[in-house]
Amino acid sequence: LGNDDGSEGQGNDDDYGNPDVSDEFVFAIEARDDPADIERDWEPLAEWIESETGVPTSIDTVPDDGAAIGALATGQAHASYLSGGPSWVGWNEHGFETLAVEADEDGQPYYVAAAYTRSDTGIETMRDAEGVDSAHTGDLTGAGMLVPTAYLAEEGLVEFDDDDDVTAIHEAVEEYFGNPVVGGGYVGALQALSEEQADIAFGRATTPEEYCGGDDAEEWCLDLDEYEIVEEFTQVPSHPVLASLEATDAEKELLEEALLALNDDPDGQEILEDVFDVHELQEATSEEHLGPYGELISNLPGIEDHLIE
Amino acid sequence: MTSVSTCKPKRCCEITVTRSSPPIRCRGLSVGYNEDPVLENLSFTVGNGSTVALVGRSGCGKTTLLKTLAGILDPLDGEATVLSTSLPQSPSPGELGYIPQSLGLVMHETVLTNVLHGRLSDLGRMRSLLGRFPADAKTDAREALERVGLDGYEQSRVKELSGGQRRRVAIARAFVQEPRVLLADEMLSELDGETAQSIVDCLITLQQETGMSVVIVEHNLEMAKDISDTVLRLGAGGIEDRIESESACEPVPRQSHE
Amino acid sequence: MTSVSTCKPKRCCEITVTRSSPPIRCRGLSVGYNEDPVLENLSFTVGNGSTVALVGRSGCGKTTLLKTLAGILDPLDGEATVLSTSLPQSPSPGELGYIPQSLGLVMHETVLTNVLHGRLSDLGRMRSLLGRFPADAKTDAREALERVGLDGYEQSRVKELSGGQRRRVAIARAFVQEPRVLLADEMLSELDGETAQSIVDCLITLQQETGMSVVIVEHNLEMAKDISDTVLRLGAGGIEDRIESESACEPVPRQSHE
Amino acid sequence: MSNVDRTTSAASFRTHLKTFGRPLLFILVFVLAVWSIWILELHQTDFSGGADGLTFLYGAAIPPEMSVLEVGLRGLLETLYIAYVGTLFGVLLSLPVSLVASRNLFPWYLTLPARWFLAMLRVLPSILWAVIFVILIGTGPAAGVFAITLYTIGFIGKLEYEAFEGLDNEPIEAVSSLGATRLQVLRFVVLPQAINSLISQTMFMFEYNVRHAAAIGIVGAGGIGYYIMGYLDFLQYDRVVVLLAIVFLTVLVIDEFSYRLRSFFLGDMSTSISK
Amino acid sequence: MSNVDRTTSAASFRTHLKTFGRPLLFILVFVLAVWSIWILELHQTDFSGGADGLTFLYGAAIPPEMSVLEVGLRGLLETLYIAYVGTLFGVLLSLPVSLVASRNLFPWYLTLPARWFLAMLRVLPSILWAVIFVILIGTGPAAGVFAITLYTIGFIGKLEYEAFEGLDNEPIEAVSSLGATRLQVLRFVVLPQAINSLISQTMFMFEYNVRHAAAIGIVGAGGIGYYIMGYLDFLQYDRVVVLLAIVFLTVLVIDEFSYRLRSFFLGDMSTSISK
Ligand SMILES: Nc1ncnc2c1ncn2[C@@H]1O[C@H](COP(=O)(O)OP(=O)(O)OP(=O)(O)O)[C@@H](O)[C@H]1O
Ligand SMILES: Nc1ncnc2c1ncn2[C@@H]1O[C@H](COP(=O)(O)OP(=O)(O)OP(=O)(O)O)[C@@H](O)[C@H]1O
Ligand SMILES: [Mg+2]
Ligand SMILES: [Mg+2]
Repeated sequence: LGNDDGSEGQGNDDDYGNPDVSDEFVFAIEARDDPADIERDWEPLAEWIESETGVPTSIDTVPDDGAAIGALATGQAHASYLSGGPSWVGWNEHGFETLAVEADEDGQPYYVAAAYTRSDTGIETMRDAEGVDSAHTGDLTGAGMLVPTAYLAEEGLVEFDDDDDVTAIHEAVEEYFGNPVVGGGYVGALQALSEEQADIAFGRATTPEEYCGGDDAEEWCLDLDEYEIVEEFTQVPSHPVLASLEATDAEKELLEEALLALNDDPDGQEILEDVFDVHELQEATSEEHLGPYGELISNLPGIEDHLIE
Repeated sequence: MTSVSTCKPKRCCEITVTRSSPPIRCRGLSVGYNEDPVLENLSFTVGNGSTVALVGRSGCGKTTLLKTLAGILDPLDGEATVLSTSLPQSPSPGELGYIPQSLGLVMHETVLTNVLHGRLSDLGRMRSLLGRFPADAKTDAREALERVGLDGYEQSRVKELSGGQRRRVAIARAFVQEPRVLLADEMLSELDGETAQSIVDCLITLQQETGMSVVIVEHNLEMAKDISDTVLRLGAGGIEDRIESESACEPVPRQSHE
Repeated sequence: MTSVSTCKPKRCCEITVTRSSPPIRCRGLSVGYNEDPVLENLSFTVGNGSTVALVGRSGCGKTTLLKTLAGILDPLDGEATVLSTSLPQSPSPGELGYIPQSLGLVMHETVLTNVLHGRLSDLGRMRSLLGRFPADAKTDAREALERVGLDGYEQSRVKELSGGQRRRVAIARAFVQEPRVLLADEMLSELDGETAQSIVDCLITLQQETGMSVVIVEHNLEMAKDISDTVLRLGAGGIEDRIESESACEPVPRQSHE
Repeated sequence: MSNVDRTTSAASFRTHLKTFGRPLLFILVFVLAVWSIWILELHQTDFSGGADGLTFLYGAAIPPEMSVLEVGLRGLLETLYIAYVGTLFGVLLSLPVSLVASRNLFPWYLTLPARWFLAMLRVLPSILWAVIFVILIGTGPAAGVFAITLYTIGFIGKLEYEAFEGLDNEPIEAVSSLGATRLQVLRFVVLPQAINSLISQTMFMFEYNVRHAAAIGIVGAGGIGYYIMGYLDFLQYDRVVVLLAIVFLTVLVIDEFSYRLRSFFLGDMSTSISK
Repeated sequence: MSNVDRTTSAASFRTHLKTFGRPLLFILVFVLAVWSIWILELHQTDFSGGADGLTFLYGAAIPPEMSVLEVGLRGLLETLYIAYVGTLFGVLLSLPVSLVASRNLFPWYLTLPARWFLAMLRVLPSILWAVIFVILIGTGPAAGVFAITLYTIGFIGKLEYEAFEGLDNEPIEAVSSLGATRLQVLRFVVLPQAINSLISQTMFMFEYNVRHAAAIGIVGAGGIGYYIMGYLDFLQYDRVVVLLAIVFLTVLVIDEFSYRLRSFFLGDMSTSISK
């Protein structure tokens, strides 16, 4: 796609008119980790990329991962920003390249998936959690369901009735735990635990601190010392920005530069905080960033045969 | 299609009447749709056991008047009393019978079911919900169907009948009701002469048996004069002419309804 | 409601006929529903410009026969030719007119629209899709409405008309069509004597003007004899009786249609 | 009273609109469409990626992965049970409400609250009904059945009262003038007259509940909808295709059944032009 | 031919069923219901948590968080645009298909494929339609409009052909015997006769598309459905309640509008018993 109206000369590093670069960048975004994501204003990011690359940019929020990944695979979008789970599925299926990944204050491009409980429950290991009411961030979510189930399977605590079927995961959860509460994201699981609808919750190791640590703690929050980690399962990849298969090298380069430039600019820092809610963006390849996640959940039914392909 | 002459009418004799107040009395009645009067300032009474025939050009308002008397339309002005109830209130259930010009049958239901609709006032709330009619209502309905020459059609759907047969279903629905007042709107149209006569015979028999009062709309003037005590000719927005029929007999007050 | 006498019939003179083959010829025709014959082995012809009246008891099969001739029902047995087309094929559009006993009007559409349905054969595919009728069809429709005494009702919904008025809409729909064969099923029922007479006058005028052939179902035997050349009495599953009417005149072959 | 006033003013309004009403309405609909298309920038839609997209979809779904057939049939059975009970309860409960909501049968002070009630039931997304019932009675098929029951009431109740409002008045008025109570008119005239719509809508709703089984799936990984949604999440379109084919066949069977049932109640429905 | 055969055998079947048919049917429906309830173990449902659950829901939703009002209204507007165009396109395209699918209007070799086509459109979940159109034409409102258009065709097409099949045959047969072509009968008799159903179903579909805005939300964080689904995911019922209230009012407006529109085409619809 070239530019045909020939209006040039807006900025100095202006690639508008380069035959290898589309005349519009489209980001397909599906990020719902936090209630704040719902009304999140993506416009500053679009403006930033536009000013950095000189290519008009639009950011379309898509509430379904499948649509985002499909758009990326067919070139309807140039880049996507999804959470680690669906990103891994997309990469695994289509081999998308990673442009940048989120990292926290310590420069870690992952977070730790964990099980935590209230100190009054007496649960110390995952073995103790059998038959206990549980809180999951959502159905088939990474840290909330897939990772703990993979852990249980690895430890031999659950077995899958049907090796070929993703829904067996849900069934295994139903079987192992008492009355699973599913949904609500990280906060939802934390709240369910705090309000004693569940006695074990899954999410990030940092979840209690994130939502109940600051001054803006929710009223249902318990004191921080009343939450206890039961098990730190593994590192789960943070949200990556993936590039479309159809994107040209020139485009990928432009986008990558624009994204990484956020780190070194005060305005960029603000965008990182307001839009991505992270400390910085890092360079990484899909293999490095998403690969380990796949290894972890590869023993889950319905997912395995995709890895083999 | 065979035995339509189940009714043996005895004309002009012993029409017995219980009450003195006329079943229908209109004074200055205006009828019409949406505040537009079709007929204005109508005054007439229908005595106990007597028959009034309405005639008039097509579209003059005969049906409108009957619908008002039946409680379907509200009177626009004036007063009308039907069976001691003053419109727009309706008389007690089952006392008023109506054979609408447009029949008002449920087309894909059976003939028997439609006729039984004439006996809904027999049904309590529970039976209504279940849709079960008592046996005697069913017997009466079959009998009424026989009278109008439709025996054998009980289980047919009304929509699978001929025009004249459908009309006779509506007639049977009214007959099975044995109402105290019958409003019959062109009930003889679409019927051949013979069938029409047998229906008229039935009507008169019924009238003799029950002392029912009748308002009938009939285009055939001869027929109208024949069956009624009074013929009202409607037109130009009101009653144009009143013909007292000599052939009719005076209603005789009767002692008691057995 | 006023001027219904727009038609000035000249009875019994110069009925002109173009073709020699009779518009309707039935030989051994059986009609009925779902393989059950109602009338069997009917044989009759309707000549050019002549009128045949069907009479018979209610439910004997008059409507069934007309529906078969109109192409709505398939004949069960035998042969029937309508305008040189042998049933169950239908004759060329617009040549056959039908006034059904049950009217078949679209109730909540306007009178004018319903009458215009008689002129659908004038419309090409594009105009049909847009629903636009040519001006002359509209003029004719208004004229037909005037003839049946419904001027002023063009924009009324059919469901807001009286029974007789509705029937006249169906009549106007057939008249505006100027068909070569008209099947009229009880078109005079629900009409008062005067209106009925004016409709008959119109029918005869139209017949004189166009040489149209008519099959009419009519319960009033006098009326039937009066307007027809032949009266067929139907009953007992077939034709019971055939009355040649003396009052009718011989059709005279005409030269050309203007 | 005010009822009459309203009718009169409506009548005069209608007289004015009679000649211009329809064309005006069509123009309005058209202008609004153009305006919306403009706002949404639909005229600038780029169809150039379509061919690529189709190739992609074809590649993703074909050949179908037949191994899910068994799981799909099992899921279908569970879905049918839940949808059957939910639809049945929903339709039965919706009938009284929708009758009361019909403006040709009841006065406005009854129809309005009934309409509001149905609108309320309809407004809650089915997924929310499921959540609510999980909270009230716990996970398990019961929550699904109750969720379906409630949104079915709102959904079909609306279709029903609009069908009732479109009925021919003549039989209703005729039978009620004979002295039938309102209940009797409803039972003996309104319901039988509306039977085509009632059956059609009930079967449609049943079909909808079977198809819309995603919401059913939420209450336990039983129904076929759960599998469909699950495989969609993992982009396993070759499996989704098989599951959808099962639903497709079910829908065809329900459709045929709906026709048979209506013929049974209504008699022959064919006309001379269907040959 | 075979058509006649079918009719005859159906007729004799019906004669047999005439007396026993209805009770038998009701018994069947009832037995199936009991059977399903048994299988699903609905009779063992535990309602003891209900009161707690209600308290929880009340606490979660009340007091409503009014701050989302503005976002909700903005979302509603976007949703209305998309739903309007999608419904309009869908209804217009569905008409020809649903006419051809009506068994009282066309022979079986045309109705069957038309019915299959509509069933196919209906079977794909609306979310999948959205995925497909994002793949075909990209992210943005156009994908949503087309997704809505397609599932609307399948959805409303089915309701339409069942309404057509329930129409009074007399006018259809009368006008077609006058020599009208099939196209003319459809245009001048079938559509006008079905106008109550058509308007009712179109407005219902519009309402459905507005409510079911989850699928609409797919085209960008615009529609109100996006917000509802989003906040539902995070259990923020106090916000969801406000958004649903907005939808509720919209639904009421659409309902009133549907009634007005039908009165406009059909004339006065009130009866003597609605007083
Ligand atoms: N529903 C309606 N709304 C408005 N006007 C109506 C309605 N029904 C009938 N009318 C009008 O009221 C007048 C009287 O109609 P009505 O049905 O009472 O006539 P009728 O005397 O019974 O005629 P017919 O002998 O043809 O049945 C007619 O001019 C008709 O157009
Ligand atoms: N759709 C139908 N299906 C089956 N049988 C029918 C159907 N319509 C009419 N019949 C039956 O066919 C017979 C003839 O009906 P038809 O309508 O031809 O009578 P008709 O002579 O026109 O009577 P009328 O003078 O009452 O109109 C009747 O016995 C009737 O019950
Ligand atoms: Mg009348
Ligand atoms: Mg007849």
